Amino acid sequence: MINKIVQSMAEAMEGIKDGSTVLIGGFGSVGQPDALIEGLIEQGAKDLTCVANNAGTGHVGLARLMELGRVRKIICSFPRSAGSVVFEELYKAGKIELEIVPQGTMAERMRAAGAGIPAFFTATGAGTLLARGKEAREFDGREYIMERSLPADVALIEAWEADRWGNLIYKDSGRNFNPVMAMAATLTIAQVQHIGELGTLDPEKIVTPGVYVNRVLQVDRGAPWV
Amino acid sequence: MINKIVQSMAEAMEGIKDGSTVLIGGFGSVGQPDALIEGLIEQGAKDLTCVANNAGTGHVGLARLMELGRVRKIICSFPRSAGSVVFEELYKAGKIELEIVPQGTMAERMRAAGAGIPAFFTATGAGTLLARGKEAREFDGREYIMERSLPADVALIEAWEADRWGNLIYKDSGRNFNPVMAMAATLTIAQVQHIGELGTLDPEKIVTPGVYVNRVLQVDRGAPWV
Amino acid sequence: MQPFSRPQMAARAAQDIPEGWVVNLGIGMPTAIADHVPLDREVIFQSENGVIGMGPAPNANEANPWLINAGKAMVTLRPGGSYVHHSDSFAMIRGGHIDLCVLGGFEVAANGDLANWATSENDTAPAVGGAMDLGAGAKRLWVIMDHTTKDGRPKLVDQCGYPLTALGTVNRVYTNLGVFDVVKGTGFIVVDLAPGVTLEYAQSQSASKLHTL
Amino acid sequence: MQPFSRPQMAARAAQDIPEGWVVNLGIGMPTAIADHVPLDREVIFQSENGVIGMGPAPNANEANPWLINAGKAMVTLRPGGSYVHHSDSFAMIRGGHIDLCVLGGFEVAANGDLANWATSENDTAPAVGGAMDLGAGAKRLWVIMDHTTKDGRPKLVDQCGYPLTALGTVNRVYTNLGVFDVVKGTGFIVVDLAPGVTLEYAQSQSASKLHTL
Repeated sequence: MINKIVQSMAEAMEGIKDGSTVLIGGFGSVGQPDALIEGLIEQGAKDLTCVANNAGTGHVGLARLMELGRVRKIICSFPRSAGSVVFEELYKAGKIELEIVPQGTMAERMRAAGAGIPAFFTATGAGTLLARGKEAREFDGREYIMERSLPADVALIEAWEADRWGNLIYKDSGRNFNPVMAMAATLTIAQVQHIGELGTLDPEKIVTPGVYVNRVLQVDRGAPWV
Repeated sequence: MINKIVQSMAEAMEGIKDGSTVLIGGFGSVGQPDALIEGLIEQGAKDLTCVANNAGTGHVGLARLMELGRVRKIICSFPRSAGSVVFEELYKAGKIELEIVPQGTMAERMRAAGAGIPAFFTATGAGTLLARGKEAREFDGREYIMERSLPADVALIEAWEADRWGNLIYKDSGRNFNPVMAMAATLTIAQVQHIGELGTLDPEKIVTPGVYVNRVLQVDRGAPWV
Repeated sequence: MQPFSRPQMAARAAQDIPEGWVVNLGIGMPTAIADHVPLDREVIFQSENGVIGMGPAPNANEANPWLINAGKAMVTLRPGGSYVHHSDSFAMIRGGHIDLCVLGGFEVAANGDLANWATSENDTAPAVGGAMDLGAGAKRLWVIMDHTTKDGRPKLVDQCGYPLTALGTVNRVYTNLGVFDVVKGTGFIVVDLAPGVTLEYAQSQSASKLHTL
Repeated sequence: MQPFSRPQMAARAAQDIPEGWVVNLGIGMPTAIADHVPLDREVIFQSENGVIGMGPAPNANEANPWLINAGKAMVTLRPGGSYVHHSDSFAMIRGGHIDLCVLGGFEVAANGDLANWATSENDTAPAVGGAMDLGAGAKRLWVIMDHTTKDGRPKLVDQCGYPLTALGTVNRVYTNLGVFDVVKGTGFIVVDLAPGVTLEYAQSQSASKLHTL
């Protein structure tokens, strides 16, 4: 019997190694795997490259992980949200590396990693500072730049409901980066509030087939807390 | 009020020009827009480039369109299905051009067209006859070939249910090429068996947002006939 | 002279959005435009985080923290709305399926260049978000911004001084002084001026020629 | 000597598929493998047309023409199954998420090359379908085929004569004579032989060295 549901946070986090690239889902607090980030803080892996839309806020979650000196590099589209105090301080002090990626390019680079595409061309960023060091090329009279895929060791994501095969259903705007991150990582760990018996999730509503999911942990409260 | 539902086949087919590239959805008979293909036959556009998984069977639908001499070129992954007699004959006589594309590359080239990606790299076909004339390039020690996007003028697709915004829900394996074709064409025309009031389609089940759909025609029987 | 107030600027832009367009509004001033589009004029508002067909902010009793826009504010979903994931959302944006994107701006140049993400080449950690995707991908790009900086420096320019967001894609600019089309080969063309604002005054506040038709 | 029958070949391959694998079976002989995997050993069968978690062919009274596999035959969906569109289906295939693909073959070479789509360089309209995507993308590629052609020509070869489908990706071959691993730098290694089939006989039917461990 396939059973991807794990019973403890320790089991969920097992084997995450120092030096890993870790994708962290969510957009704002929606679909952000708060419990799993706490679990990663507890687990202890360090020298991480984290990929998330923002660079953390306050002193919890991703910001806390950075504050503990566990993040070597962050790849994100929007490092300076209100409250990104930890990032700002570490960055000024030269203690964290930053790669800024346009939001759509970031999503597409992960989708590419999941889809076996090592590189693709996009008009986004062509001719801007973010094109520096990237191959530029003209197609049909327009300039594009080549972007590489962004594969990862681990994805921490949040969904609404799962079954033991790891199929995932999301809620409202809770999809955001989660389904593409699930595709891009070798080890995808999902936190969900609800677990349904196999066969009870509507096949037409499953956005992430269990094929992309390795472990599912049920948590009492998801993000945002409702 | 946005209303993409058209009342007649003539209205659905209006403006399709000679020389168009036409995407035709479906895999086997499932999700194949039989009524719209008949409509295109009736409409009269010629010198077409058709993109479909197969090269038509029997003497109906796409095969009929070819038999009438209206198809200049076919782009497909599997031209020789049982019953592709019309294609075979035209091809032997040098009366139709053929571009064979691996099935996944074909889908991805259309998705790329819809996603603003003019070209991408794939391992599929690298080192084979189908790599001839294509740029090859190594990434991380493996050889890939560059594939161009496949945009189109028109997509004829089939879905199960639509609303007046053009949102589409599919049935079972009826998705196949339809959602990517909807993204890749300038003019996307969908045939559906069912039309629901705006707001009655479950937002979590809408696979093709109406943004990608220009016209919806309700038909009595879809493909396959049930 | 009665320069447009911010709500007036938003209302002016809203007035120019026809029914049926798919529209993405940037964070800040652009977001306010939606409030000036009457609900019976069906405009499909899309948000980068995968919401298609957003409606107004919810009443207190229908608040749903799982449904937010790109500015992280709670919104509603209109009948006909749907959800996609981030890659599908940006496929829609980058693939040219958004009829209109409205962004804020630091500078707009006569050739349609937009600078709105970084204030200096030396700012090593600017936040780009989805601006470059939207700037390069939308069918039409409008910018809504004050005509000058707080210290009076013109924001309509011959060439952007700030790092670029997108090249040659701005079609129109809404400012407190008026509405200006950006036309390839010509530059800024005056479409409308705020009540009492003269062409001479608007020109004096601009660092690029304002043309009239 | 009792060479494997086709059902025996399929059963032998099925036996080697562990619970939990995501498996894509090519049209023809490979498809038959699924019938030999007991339903209580949960194997997730994926089909190119976007079906994940296929079950057996339906009874007459549950026949659903909207639910077919890549061979266009009606199938069922197991509890836990789901649907994706073609691009998402091939993202799964090409992105390395399929644990195993089993295809038919014209020839398999000692270096893992597979030829199974075109019988000649001059065949200008061969049908490739999803074979190249599967051949390049799956984590493991097994081939199930007769050991020789109908006229007795070996299909295990040092180098493929037919046009290639995929380069260096075949891991294992199931034939009527036995089971052979394909190992980089070594070539074919005998895993198993059909009852009464000697290594000498199998070698005589092969155009590449059969190694034993």
